[in-house]
Amino acid sequence: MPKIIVEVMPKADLLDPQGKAVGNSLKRAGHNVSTVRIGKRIELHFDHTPTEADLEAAKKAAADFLSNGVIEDVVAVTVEA
Amino acid sequence: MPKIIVEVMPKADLLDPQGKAVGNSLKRAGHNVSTVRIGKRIELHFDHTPTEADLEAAKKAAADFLSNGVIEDVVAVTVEA
Amino acid sequence: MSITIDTTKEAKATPDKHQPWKELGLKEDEYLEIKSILGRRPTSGELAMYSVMWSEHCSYKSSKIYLRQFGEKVTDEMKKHLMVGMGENAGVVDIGEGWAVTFKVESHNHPSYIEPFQGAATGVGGIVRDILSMGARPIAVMDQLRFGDVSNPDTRRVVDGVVAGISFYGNCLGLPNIGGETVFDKVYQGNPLVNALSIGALRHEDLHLASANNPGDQVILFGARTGADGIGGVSVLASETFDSTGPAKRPAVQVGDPFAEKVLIECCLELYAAKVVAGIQDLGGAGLSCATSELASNGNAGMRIQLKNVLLRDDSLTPEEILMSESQERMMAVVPKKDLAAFEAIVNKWEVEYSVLGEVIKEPRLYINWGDEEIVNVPPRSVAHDGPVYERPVKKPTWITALNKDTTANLKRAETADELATQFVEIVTSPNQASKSWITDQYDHYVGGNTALAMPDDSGMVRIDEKSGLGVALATDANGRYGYLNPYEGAKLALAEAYRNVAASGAKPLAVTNCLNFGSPENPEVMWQFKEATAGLADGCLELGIPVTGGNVSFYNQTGDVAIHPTPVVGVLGVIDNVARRIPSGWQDQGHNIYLLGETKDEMDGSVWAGVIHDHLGGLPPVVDLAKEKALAEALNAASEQGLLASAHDLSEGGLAQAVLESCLRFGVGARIFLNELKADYAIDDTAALFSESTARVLVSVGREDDVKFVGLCEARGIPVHRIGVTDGTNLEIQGIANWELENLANAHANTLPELFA
Amino acid sequence: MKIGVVTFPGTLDDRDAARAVRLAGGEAVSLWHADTNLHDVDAVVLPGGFSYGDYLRCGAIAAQAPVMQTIIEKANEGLPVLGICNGFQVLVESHLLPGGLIRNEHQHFICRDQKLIVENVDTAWTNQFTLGEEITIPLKNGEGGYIADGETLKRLEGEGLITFRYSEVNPNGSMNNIAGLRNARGNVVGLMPHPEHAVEPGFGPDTKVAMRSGVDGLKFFTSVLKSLVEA
Ligand SMILES: Nc1ncnc2c1ncn2[C@@H]1O[C@H](COP(=O)(O)OP(=O)(O)O)[C@@H](O)[C@H]1O
Ligand SMILES: [Mg+2]
Repeated sequence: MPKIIVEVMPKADLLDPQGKAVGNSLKRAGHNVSTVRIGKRIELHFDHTPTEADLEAAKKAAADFLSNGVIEDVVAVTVEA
Repeated sequence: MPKIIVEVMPKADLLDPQGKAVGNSLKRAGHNVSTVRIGKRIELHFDHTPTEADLEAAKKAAADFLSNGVIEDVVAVTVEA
Repeated sequence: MSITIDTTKEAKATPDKHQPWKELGLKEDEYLEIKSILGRRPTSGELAMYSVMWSEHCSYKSSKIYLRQFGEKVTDEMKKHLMVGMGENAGVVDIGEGWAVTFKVESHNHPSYIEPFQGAATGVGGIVRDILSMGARPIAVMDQLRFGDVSNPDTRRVVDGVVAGISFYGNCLGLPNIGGETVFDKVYQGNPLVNALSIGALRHEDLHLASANNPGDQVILFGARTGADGIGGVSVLASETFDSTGPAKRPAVQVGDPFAEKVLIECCLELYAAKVVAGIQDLGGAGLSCATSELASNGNAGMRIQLKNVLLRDDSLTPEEILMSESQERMMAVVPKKDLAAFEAIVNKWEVEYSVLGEVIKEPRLYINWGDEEIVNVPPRSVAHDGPVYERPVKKPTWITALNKDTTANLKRAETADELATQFVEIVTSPNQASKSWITDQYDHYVGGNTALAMPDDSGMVRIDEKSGLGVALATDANGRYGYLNPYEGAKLALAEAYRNVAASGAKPLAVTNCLNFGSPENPEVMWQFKEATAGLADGCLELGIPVTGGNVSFYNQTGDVAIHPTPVVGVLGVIDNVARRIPSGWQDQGHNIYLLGETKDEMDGSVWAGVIHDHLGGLPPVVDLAKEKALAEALNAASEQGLLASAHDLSEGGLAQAVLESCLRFGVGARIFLNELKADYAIDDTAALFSESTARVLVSVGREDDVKFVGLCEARGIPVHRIGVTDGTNLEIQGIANWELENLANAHANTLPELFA
Repeated sequence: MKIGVVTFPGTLDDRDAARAVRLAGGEAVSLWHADTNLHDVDAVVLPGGFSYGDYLRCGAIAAQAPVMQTIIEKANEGLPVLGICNGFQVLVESHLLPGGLIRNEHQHFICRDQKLIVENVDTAWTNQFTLGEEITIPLKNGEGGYIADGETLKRLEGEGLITFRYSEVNPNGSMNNIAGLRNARGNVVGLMPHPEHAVEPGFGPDTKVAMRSGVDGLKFFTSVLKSLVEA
């Protein structure tokens, strides 16, 4: 069944302590990453194929409830097969 | 600059208390979701356009370190523009 | 991206260039003053520095003239234990055996309303760095919280975020949370108060100060990298009301990383032990602007700083933004050149990043360059210490007379036993009187292995010396309702209650800190409340003989024209020679006698009873008599030293009813209470006996074998003492009124907050 | 007997664990995360805290530390290792113990005096307890929910590897009330609650006898000393 995926990341300007710790660890292990940022992938499952209305509702929930606009950005809300 | 995105989700048959709590809230607010699951979206940034080798290394890190195979699945490791 | 740099050269060349001083929160006369100090217009970097450092939050410009009395109304005796007084990052108190402690409470109110989790978390982080910068190992934290009405939907957002933020940051630092306050009142709806307190311990010889005075010493910034966090935070968040339009493109909030701070703490302690740090300052509000100017100003010296050496998280930051950034988990050290290698070895061990920004110079001038360009050239004192001082207009509110006349005299009192019993339950299960364990269970109070008392006991107590058992106790209090009725008495009442809490735990009160939460200083009526409260606190401290060692002022806690109640949070620190003799706040054994110490009067104005039962606030708060508080504290201390007390619990909000219930619930031991003699002796009714909030009272339990001795001790000291019951069984019986199974009361008391917020 | 206590960046209860070792009569040796050398210790404690901020997954970054590579190797050869809270999470992330630890079911950090049933006394760290004994030690965690797949749970139950179970209250939603586990050999034990906070009268959990007088945690440390003497 297709589902809706909401992706939320910490705002680019703000410290992401988790990403920092993981980035340092990857660098110690020899990876040549410059920065790591860690956000959320939220899967909304439905009993039916999500409709346009479900997607609209998800976008609203993503902005109002699933993310905190003061410190996070919603980077995508998409339907995934 | 393109980056590598690693997406990790809790295993489908295991408990996801955070997803459950968010799912209940959404339902209370009138959304008709059936289940919510919350995983991670990990962005690996580079100083250069990531190479095939970087992607291979990321896939390995995703499996060994960025996820814990006992409780999580890596659902995707992709290069994103 | 290229940045246009405003240099001192440019400033001289373009004297009339328009500058956004107003947007940065400066007043016109302040801007003109800056021009006259510099003999030219400031560069944009200088303007940024002056604007944050001269903000209310950093300069105390409206409060300074009143805070002075904390340093003036003191006797030599009071100063005896004071190693560092007001003005430093935190005061330092000698507690004997070569040990000293430093403690302070600070507000993070506005940021916690905007982003409760991070606001509260960084509030804890900030106060802990203050303590660390004195050379002390932080050993505990406390939190003083005021939220809006429980029925307002926004309250939940704030409560959830704030409690989780404090829990996250404090737990992750490994600092036990040993107490605090939680109050709900609609006056805090748009202005929740989030105050955080930290205490640290140090050996006398480890004292460090924020001072740079040796030319040639290296100025080093270490810890987290500098990013765009909280830029403008100081002026926009902490000093202006919310409707002001500040520069909003950069984030107004800061994000905390307790892990980075924990590492920074261990790293700093190792640096201190290696004696490689000549001066140290934490970076809090106003970031680098504050740290550089204060270090130089405190040392009567200057500095040459290369701003390009600051390690950045984000290369797009302008020099002004770097100067103002409030990125967390950073410290600035002044290190003699000869010690640089040792310094580097230690920070490298902890994988803490650092960079040398410049050096100390003899000339009392702060020069900051951006590459080859000079962007700041100022006298550091003018930035850090000689900011504006206001004597703001003060006006006694006209409404206060009517308010004080509107007493509880005509409120209906319970007439039957059933009514009293119902009121009893209603009061003890109301959100402010109910158990706070839903909150405090989210805080680690075990970490460190030295916590001798924590919630729900009257004060938090930690052992400092593992061999001798030497320890300290801390309690904080404030009652905004009392403060509203009479700010002078309100402040004294807060002091008296915190003092009594410390004494009840067996410790000897020694010193005071405070966080003064008020509305807008530009409102003369608020300024009057502030003036009264500070006078009350200073007078009270003088009377009790314990000095104020430091504190914090938070103004602009108001929404539109409506200010919060004056909420002066007062923290009292006590010392105890051996924590093994601490006293719990509840009865532990069956068959002990229960005594009420102190005098009960019919004082219902401002009480919980008036608030919960009648939604009433008017009249005058209970009379505070500090001589009596002192005598009571001395009696408790003597009794505790002789091991006579099985428990002691102070009476405060909710009166005897609340104290009896809490004493029962502490260890699940019941009691039979009789009020007849008390009522007869003081000519009061049941309502007053149960719910009056008369001060200078403590409820104790005493084993039969110590009875005679204990009563004798009280009588000899002139402390009124009434036997009002005996510990017994698993019920709470108040004779003639009610008989409850404790378990039922316990559940009701415990469930209020989870039912609202879980 | 020398018991190593590991400090990672972000470890919090290392000093408490060292105190517990001393109170039990052992010598505590501090081990640094970046050091592969175990300095000849006879056993190792991985204490509680938030190693590396608990970022990514609790214990995941610490499991990569140099000191852990030696500990994993030696543990497989029989070195007694106790993982407390974050230390338990490190053991799980190091695959010395099975399963995983996730966010508490109620989503909050919780600090409480927790009752446990001792389910297994044939390990280096539990031999001083009696089977079925109820003990009280502090619990404090945000991510203490034990999970494992059905197969693993079956194996844990079948082989008797569950060492402690929560009693009366399951504080974090752990499957089968699991509070602590052992490996097959019995030298590696991990649990979420904190025995090192119940070792000194005056600073432990309340008991019926007196406030803060609970010292049930001491037996973990006397157990390992005993097993070392007998080994
Ligand atoms: N926000 C909080 N954080 C920590 N401890 C708290 C908090 N709120 C209340 N407490 C604790 O709960 C107990 C009861 O609080 P309270 O009734 O306000 O005490 P008191 O009346 O003695 O000042 C005290 O031990 C206090 O320290
Ligand atoms: Mg009290």
